[in-house]
Amino acid sequence: MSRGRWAAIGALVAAGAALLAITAGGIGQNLVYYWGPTELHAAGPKAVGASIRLGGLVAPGSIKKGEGASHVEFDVIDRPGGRVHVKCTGVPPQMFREQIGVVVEGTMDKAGYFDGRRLMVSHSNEYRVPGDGEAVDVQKAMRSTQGLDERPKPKEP
Amino acid sequence: MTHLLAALRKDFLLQWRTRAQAIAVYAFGASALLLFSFAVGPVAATLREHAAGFLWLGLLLSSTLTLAESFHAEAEQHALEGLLLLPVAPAALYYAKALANAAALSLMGAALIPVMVILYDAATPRVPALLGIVLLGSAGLSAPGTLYAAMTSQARARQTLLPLLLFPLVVPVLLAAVKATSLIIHGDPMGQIRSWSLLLVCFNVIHWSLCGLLFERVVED
Amino acid sequence: MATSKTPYACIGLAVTLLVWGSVWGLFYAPAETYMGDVQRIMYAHVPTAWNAMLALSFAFLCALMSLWRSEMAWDNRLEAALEVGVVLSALLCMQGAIWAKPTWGVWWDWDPRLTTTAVMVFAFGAILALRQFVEDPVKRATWSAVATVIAFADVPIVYFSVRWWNSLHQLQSSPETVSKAFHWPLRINAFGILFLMIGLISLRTRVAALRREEELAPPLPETAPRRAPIAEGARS
Amino acid sequence: MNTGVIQGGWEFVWAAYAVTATILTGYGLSIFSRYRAALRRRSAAGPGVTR
Repeated sequence: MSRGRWAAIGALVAAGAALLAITAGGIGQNLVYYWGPTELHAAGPKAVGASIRLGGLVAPGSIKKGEGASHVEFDVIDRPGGRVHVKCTGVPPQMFREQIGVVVEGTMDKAGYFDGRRLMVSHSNEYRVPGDGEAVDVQKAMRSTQGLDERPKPKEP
Repeated sequence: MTHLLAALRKDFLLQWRTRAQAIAVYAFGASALLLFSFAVGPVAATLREHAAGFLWLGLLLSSTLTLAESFHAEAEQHALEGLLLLPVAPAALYYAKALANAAALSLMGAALIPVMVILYDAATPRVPALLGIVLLGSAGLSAPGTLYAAMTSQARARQTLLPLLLFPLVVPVLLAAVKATSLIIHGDPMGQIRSWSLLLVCFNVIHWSLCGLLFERVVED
Repeated sequence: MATSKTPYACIGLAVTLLVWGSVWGLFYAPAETYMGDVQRIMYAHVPTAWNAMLALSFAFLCALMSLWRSEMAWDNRLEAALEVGVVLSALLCMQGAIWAKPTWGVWWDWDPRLTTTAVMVFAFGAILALRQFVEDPVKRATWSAVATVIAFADVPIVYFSVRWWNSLHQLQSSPETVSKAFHWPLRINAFGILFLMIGLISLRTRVAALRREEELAPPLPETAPRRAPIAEGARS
Repeated sequence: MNTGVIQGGWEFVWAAYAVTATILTGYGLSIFSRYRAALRRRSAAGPGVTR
């Protein structure tokens, strides 16, 4: 085999290895997409004023209408047990409910609550008929939104 | 290897002879950095927050000028065809040109850093890390950029085509470089610079090997 | 030059399947637990996504074959697959934006799959633009094949880098995560768009082949002086 | 207050299907017309002009 052929194979192997490193190598494992409530508390005063994406689950029973027509207040929780109170301006999307994964863009206020400017609802990769009896694989559902969406079983009709 | 060195010497000589143009491109990049601050407004905190993004956009915009002109000398007088007649692997010509471009771009990026520091108040003590990211990012831009420059230098409308082809491709470079630079400037509480640098390294490996492989097909008749 | 009616048959079958699947999906399939009726967009969106990926993967295959065998037939197929793939990806972005507004609450988000699809539209669209500006058919074939290979190799890097940067889109849906009642309209529409794609690609390949014929064998000047290859290039 | 279920939203569904139908039909027609034009040009050039 000629030198050029070997060089070509070497180049392809190098490119393939690098591609594999990106797709399966876990280089980006420590890159977080959002801050969870726990991390937010850990950051302390550093989080005040910085623009942050807060991700987590809407705590059950915590949703209440804030002052004003388009304000909403709720708590965001994460698996380690952190909890942050969020005051959000703007009309929440219709999918917004308890125990759904949300991502809120905003910043930490000095008074200790999260001042949200943009509220997004994260949907899992499941599509269900109402009252469908198929078992929900919680593990998969959690993975589907990086641990955000611990979806309850669909309510009985 | 000797072929590569000879080609490298030729390309660095070319870069040196066209230094007047390089200075003009640098002025273009610096003025772009100046203009970004007008687009955002004079709020110091916002400017500082986006400093890394502006730096890399400025370098990206300047890079299209540098890259588009990099095959100018070869395209004129059909010099490239003459070079290809020599018993030299086309890959050597590619790597020499790409290395020269990477060097020119990282020099430009390094020279743009003081402009960024002054205009956006984004100083950092970690200069070596910053220079490392500039080097990796410039290499990432110049590997596919050199290949596309070789293509478009022979096509019509090359000033339009090169950025059109290159910009979507270098999204990972831009993302990783901006993130890493931003983390260097603003602090890195979660130790994420390593991940972004590794992404840059992987991108470089893929494109430096793949583009070197394909260059022969691009220039052959 | 093949002049069989197969592409038309494909397109006819595709239209029938798409009407059937869409009527089923829009009027007979049940609404989703939380998304309600909005979820019906899935029957158009997901098949488009699958087939856009399929078309661009076929373009990649054509590019490899074109580089390996240097046959113009593969270049014609490459042009067709690229164009159909770019149209489907652009359509995918629009459908996605329309679906994202009522569910996520925003038209667009810088999420890996959205961003990657948008990048793909521009990366592969740029190759179509490149083809417009190169007159030499051989160079055009090689260059667009090279650019397609590089752009295709870039897609996973873009996806993962954007994913590390930001993530909101749900993971890929699989049959297990979608209720059985939704499967059939989805499958019918998927095959509908698949046949539409096959029909369009083969028809578009013929257009490319005819143009190539014109370029390689320019008609005699007295019969049609306007159609010299240089004029063709200058017009485009 | 929110129920967690999207009410209505049919306008989005119609918009999505309309965009899909328009683009696919328009693109299909454009290919068809290009094909016809190319065929016409070839037959106008006469039967002698083949590869």
